[in-house]
Amino acid sequence: MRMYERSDTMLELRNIHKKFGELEVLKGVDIAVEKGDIVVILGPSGSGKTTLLRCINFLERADEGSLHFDEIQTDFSKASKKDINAVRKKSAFVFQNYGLFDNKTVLDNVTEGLIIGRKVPKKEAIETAIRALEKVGLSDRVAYYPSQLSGGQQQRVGIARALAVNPDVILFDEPTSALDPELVGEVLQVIRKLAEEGTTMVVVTHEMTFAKEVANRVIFMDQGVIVEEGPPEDIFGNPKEARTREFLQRILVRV
Amino acid sequence: MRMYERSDTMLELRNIHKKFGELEVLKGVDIAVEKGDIVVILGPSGSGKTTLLRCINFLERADEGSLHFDEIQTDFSKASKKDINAVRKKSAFVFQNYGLFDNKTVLDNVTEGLIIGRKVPKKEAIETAIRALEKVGLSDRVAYYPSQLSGGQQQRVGIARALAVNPDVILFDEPTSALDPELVGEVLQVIRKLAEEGTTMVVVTHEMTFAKEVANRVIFMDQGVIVEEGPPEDIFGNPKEARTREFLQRILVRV
Amino acid sequence: MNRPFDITYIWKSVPEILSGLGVTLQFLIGTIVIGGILGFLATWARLSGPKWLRAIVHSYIWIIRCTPSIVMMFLVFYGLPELLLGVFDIDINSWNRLYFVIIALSLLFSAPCSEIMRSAYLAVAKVQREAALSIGLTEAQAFRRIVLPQALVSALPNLGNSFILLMKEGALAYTIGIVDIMGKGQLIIARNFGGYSIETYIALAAIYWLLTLAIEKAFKLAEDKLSAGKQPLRAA
Amino acid sequence: MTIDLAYVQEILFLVLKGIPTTLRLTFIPLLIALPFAFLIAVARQRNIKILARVSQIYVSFIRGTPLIVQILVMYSLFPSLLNVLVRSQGLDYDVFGINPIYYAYIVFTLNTIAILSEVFRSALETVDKRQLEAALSIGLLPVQAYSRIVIPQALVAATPNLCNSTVNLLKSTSLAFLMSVQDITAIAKTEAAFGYNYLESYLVIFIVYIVLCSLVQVFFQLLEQRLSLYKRGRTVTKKTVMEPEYYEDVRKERYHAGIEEYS
Amino acid sequence: ETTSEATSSSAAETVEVTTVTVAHTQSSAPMNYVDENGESTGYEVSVLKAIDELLPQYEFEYVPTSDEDLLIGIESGKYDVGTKGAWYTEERAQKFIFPENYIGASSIGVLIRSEDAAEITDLESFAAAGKSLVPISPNNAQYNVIQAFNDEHPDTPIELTAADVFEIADAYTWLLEGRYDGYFAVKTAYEVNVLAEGAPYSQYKDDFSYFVYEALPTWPLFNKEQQELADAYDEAFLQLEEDGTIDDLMIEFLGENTFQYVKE
Ligand SMILES: Nc1ncnc2c1ncn2[C@@H]1O[C@H](COP(=O)(O)OP(=O)(O)OP(=O)(O)O)[C@@H](O)[C@H]1O
Ligand SMILES: Nc1ncnc2c1ncn2[C@@H]1O[C@H](COP(=O)(O)OP(=O)(O)OP(=O)(O)O)[C@@H](O)[C@H]1O
Ligand SMILES: [Mg+2]
Ligand SMILES: [Mg+2]
Repeated sequence: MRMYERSDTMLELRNIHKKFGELEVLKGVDIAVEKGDIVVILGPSGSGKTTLLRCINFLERADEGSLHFDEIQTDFSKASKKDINAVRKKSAFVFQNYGLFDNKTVLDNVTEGLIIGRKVPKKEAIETAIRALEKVGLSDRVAYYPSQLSGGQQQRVGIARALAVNPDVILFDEPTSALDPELVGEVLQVIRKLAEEGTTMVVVTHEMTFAKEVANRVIFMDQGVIVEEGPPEDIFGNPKEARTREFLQRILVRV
Repeated sequence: MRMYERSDTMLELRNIHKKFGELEVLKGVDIAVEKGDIVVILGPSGSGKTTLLRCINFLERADEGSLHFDEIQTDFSKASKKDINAVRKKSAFVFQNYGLFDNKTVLDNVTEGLIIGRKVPKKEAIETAIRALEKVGLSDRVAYYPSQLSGGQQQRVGIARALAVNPDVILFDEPTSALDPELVGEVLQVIRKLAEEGTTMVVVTHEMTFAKEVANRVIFMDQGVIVEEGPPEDIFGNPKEARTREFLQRILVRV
Repeated sequence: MNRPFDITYIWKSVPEILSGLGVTLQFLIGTIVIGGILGFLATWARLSGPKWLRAIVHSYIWIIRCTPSIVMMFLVFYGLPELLLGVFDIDINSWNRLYFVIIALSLLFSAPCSEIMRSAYLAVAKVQREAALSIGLTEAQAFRRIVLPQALVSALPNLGNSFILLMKEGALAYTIGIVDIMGKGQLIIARNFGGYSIETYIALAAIYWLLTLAIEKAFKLAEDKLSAGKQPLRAA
Repeated sequence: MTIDLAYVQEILFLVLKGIPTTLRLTFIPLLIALPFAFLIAVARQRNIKILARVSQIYVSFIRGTPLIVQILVMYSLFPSLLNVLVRSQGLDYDVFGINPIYYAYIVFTLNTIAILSEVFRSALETVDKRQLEAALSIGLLPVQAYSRIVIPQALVAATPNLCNSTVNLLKSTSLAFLMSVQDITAIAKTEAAFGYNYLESYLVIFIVYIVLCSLVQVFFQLLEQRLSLYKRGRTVTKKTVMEPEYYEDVRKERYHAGIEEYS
Repeated sequence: ETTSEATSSSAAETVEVTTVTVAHTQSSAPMNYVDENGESTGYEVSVLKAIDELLPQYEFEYVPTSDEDLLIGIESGKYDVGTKGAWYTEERAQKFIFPENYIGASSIGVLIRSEDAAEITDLESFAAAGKSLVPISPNNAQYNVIQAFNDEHPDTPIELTAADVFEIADAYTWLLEGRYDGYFAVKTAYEVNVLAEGAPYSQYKDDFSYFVYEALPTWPLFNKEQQELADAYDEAFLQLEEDGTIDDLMIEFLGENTFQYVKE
């Protein structure tokens, strides 16, 4: 377990509520993430993990709650266009379903955020993009379209796309679900290295090994609330809540 | 490790070749699967696993090779519409990307293959569907559309949809990638039970635990060819090929 | 059949018909530009404008789609100058009639055009826009770079329909005395007291078909370019 | 310039008689065209060799030639040809007695097929290939996969364009007057000619088209709402979550049959 | 006197010149049409041109357009006067000023097959034989003639079909193949399409026969405000009739003076 130097809070959510129709998916969630932290969110299917990440990036508008993101401080009900754009500029999202641009090649998928979003000169953007693609082992697929890639390849392009824009915060939604164990290990290395360089990361994952090895804080969610949180050794070694224990038990038995 | 009574060959592929443009993705693959077998296919990302499954179901037309499926015996280059329909009627596919019908509710996704594909009376179909959905823990989401489901929920609907039609062969493409370990365990139970009832299954997965616990034969693929195959205890315990060892090593270190 | 047919007349009528080509192209291009912009603004307003604006735009599209083109032509040709004169004291009676044709056609074109754009926009998967936003593109950039090119793929065939229909709207121009290629053809036939009408119409049809083929070719190129990376819906 | 309201009323009543003709001229070609247009769209989309090529030429030709020319061919030349044929067969059929509305049907149908085939082609572009694959994989035949999965999804994008085409067709049926068919425009124009009450006539035509086109638009709007339900995802209420009717029915019956194994 | 002023060109500069917008239909040869060079011409237009020459206080500007636009335009004042081969009705007289003198006469003749010529010599015999007529546009004077005929002969009406006729010579073929029995044709059209040397239907000239029924007077229509202009027209027209200009123009465009067929 590593401890990175902590400066101050990078990302803080207070009392997030989100309903879809009558269904309350997030029921008052609080999270605070320090700069350089790797926070892993665990929880059963449908517990609201993806919705939470989407709210941070304003892809979903939370009904209630406040957000503090670097210098930006706002209320979800009031957030202005400017705030939203600022948050998005400083963060990147790796989608559970990859979400690649269907009409762009692998390379263009990665350079898009650089050239258009951040006005990086084209040549430099391509270099950065290729470096990011190399990190995930895909530099031989630059000219392919997403529809010509295997599941794991698409997922890795999604990761490379997020890395390339060098954001302050990366939100990962199950970034290794389609990857074979070899690649999971590689992505894990990449994430660790990013953290060392000061990038803050929130990772939703079902891979316990991944969680154990990479997180410096683990949050366990169920049914729209945070059941328990703490350093991984506490959560995995000595969970306090019955629900957490139950969830972990089944895994530990199997692994 | 279980051994089920074996009657005869359920599915046999000979010398499958498949090119996308210049890229040869399958370079002569042979597989034979007995009735009631659970064959697990392992392999790094991009090795051709998905393509192989797609060829079996004629979603991709192999360039070369022959297929033997129950009584159907045909050549890929020659397969008639009738053969193709027959193969599809007897099999089901669980997609890596879930592939739910966007315009149908969860329940309708599952009943579709029964009512329309197999002319099961509506009431009976609904009962079957609900039973299948209960097996994957989703009977409370029957009226939702896929766009309203979490990733794991979508994946489970995909599984339920395949189970419901009660096919002779189910082709699973990473059926647990979006599932938390609790659910992985449950799906594993379901698959085991199906095998006992005589359903043949081919499972592509990256979950080694899953492979170890459920397979009675493991195939390791790389770069479009089968590198090694055998019972799981051989493959995991005593791999013969260097490539297999290398692949497994990294995992075993981590798990 | 005892129908006289003089094949050489087809050739003979071509030069005069072609002298109307300039008018046809002018109102075609003018309408596509102005009507296209109007349609685009209407789409934008309907999809992301404030509620009151959406209601207004919706009614606008609704009414325009109900309006027969001849009625629109007269509303613009007679109503608009009155309106501008009465309200703003601007006299546009001396304008070139072609402008009135372009205005009338632009209004008529804007409504279906906006519906084409709306349906195409809605057909692009939500996640495409989201992904673009998540890597720091603004809404406008996400739209222009990611959503629009994909939406165009499905909009193009419908736009093609509209452009071709528009090109043939010469009859409308003819009602206020603007003579495009169709008008030229009719003048020729009238001068011949109906004689050689089949020959003249064959020449007309051939010219229109050639223009259509050119439009189709351009659309095909655009479609091929924009649908890069898209997997056609083809059963294996 | 004044509008004579009494006269407007008078024409309006006369014009109402033309509505059935206008509706027939719109909906008969539309209904006939739908399946053919769809077949052409599929053929072109899937690039079925000869069929795709032939349909492409057809679409281009029909779209590319002025309607008035097609009317000339269909109304003027075609019956003469037919007459010669009938005579040469020694038949005694009065070709010229055929109601010209049939020629109008043919012209409008041919045009509608061409236009709608492009509407459908573009709509098919919007459906993800995986949807078709999923349908095939659970044992639906290609026809079933199209009719149950692909078409309903394609229709969402097609509806606004179908509405455009229908409204356009409705308005362009007035050209049938060239073939002496008495639709609403024909009646209004004939009335207007006597006293030169063109303003009143066009006002009446406008009113009638507003009503007819509005009905068409309402229909397509409702259709679009219904078809795109799945996209917006209907609002989830307690009721839809907890007790969708069909689910409840099955549960109840199971309960009564004493086989309630799941609670 | 105005007339003397108008004719003497020396007085022209003392008169303030008013521009008059004259609308005319663009595709109703021989009465009004546009020639190869885009110039307005035809019998009625030519008469108006001649009148313009007699009226120094007016300067005529010609606008070729459609029937509908012409009527709406004159009524609304966009055009001061227009000519489209319009015939007189009470209803129309309420909307427009009809001058005292009609400008021309549209001769209505019927083209029939020669084989019927013995039996049919006028509309009455045509009607009695139960013959059918090629559809007519309600915009056309001929439509009115048949309506009037039917009103007078309620027992043997001629079947009258309205159609938005587009100008095509196919009616000749229709007669030959028996689709219809009679075609209301302007005489000039018949001459140009059938009788003339090298005409498209000249090889069938023996199969047709033509009789004139009557000529229907046609008027230019003036905007309600343009009484003064209408008066000036009347005066000038009489002058032209006197000096033979009208007759010359009739011969030039219509082949004969059709006023002779006008029934009072
Ligand atoms: N648009 C929507 N309308 C209605 N319900 C929705 C919608 N989106 C999500 N939900 C519901 O919200 C709940 C939480 O979804 P979410 O995607 O956040 O789960 P998750 O924790 O990411 O699960 P998984 O691990 O399976 O991806 C689910 O029960 C889902 O059905
Ligand atoms: N339509 C296509 N055109 C070109 N190349 C393709 C196409 N589809 C797949 N490929 C290539 O084929 C190879 C095998 O793909 P496949 O999807 O079978 O891999 P996989 O073994 O399933 O990988 P993963 O575990 O990542 O899902 C990949 O390298 C991919 O880039
Ligand atoms: Mg999720
Ligand atoms: Mg795969």
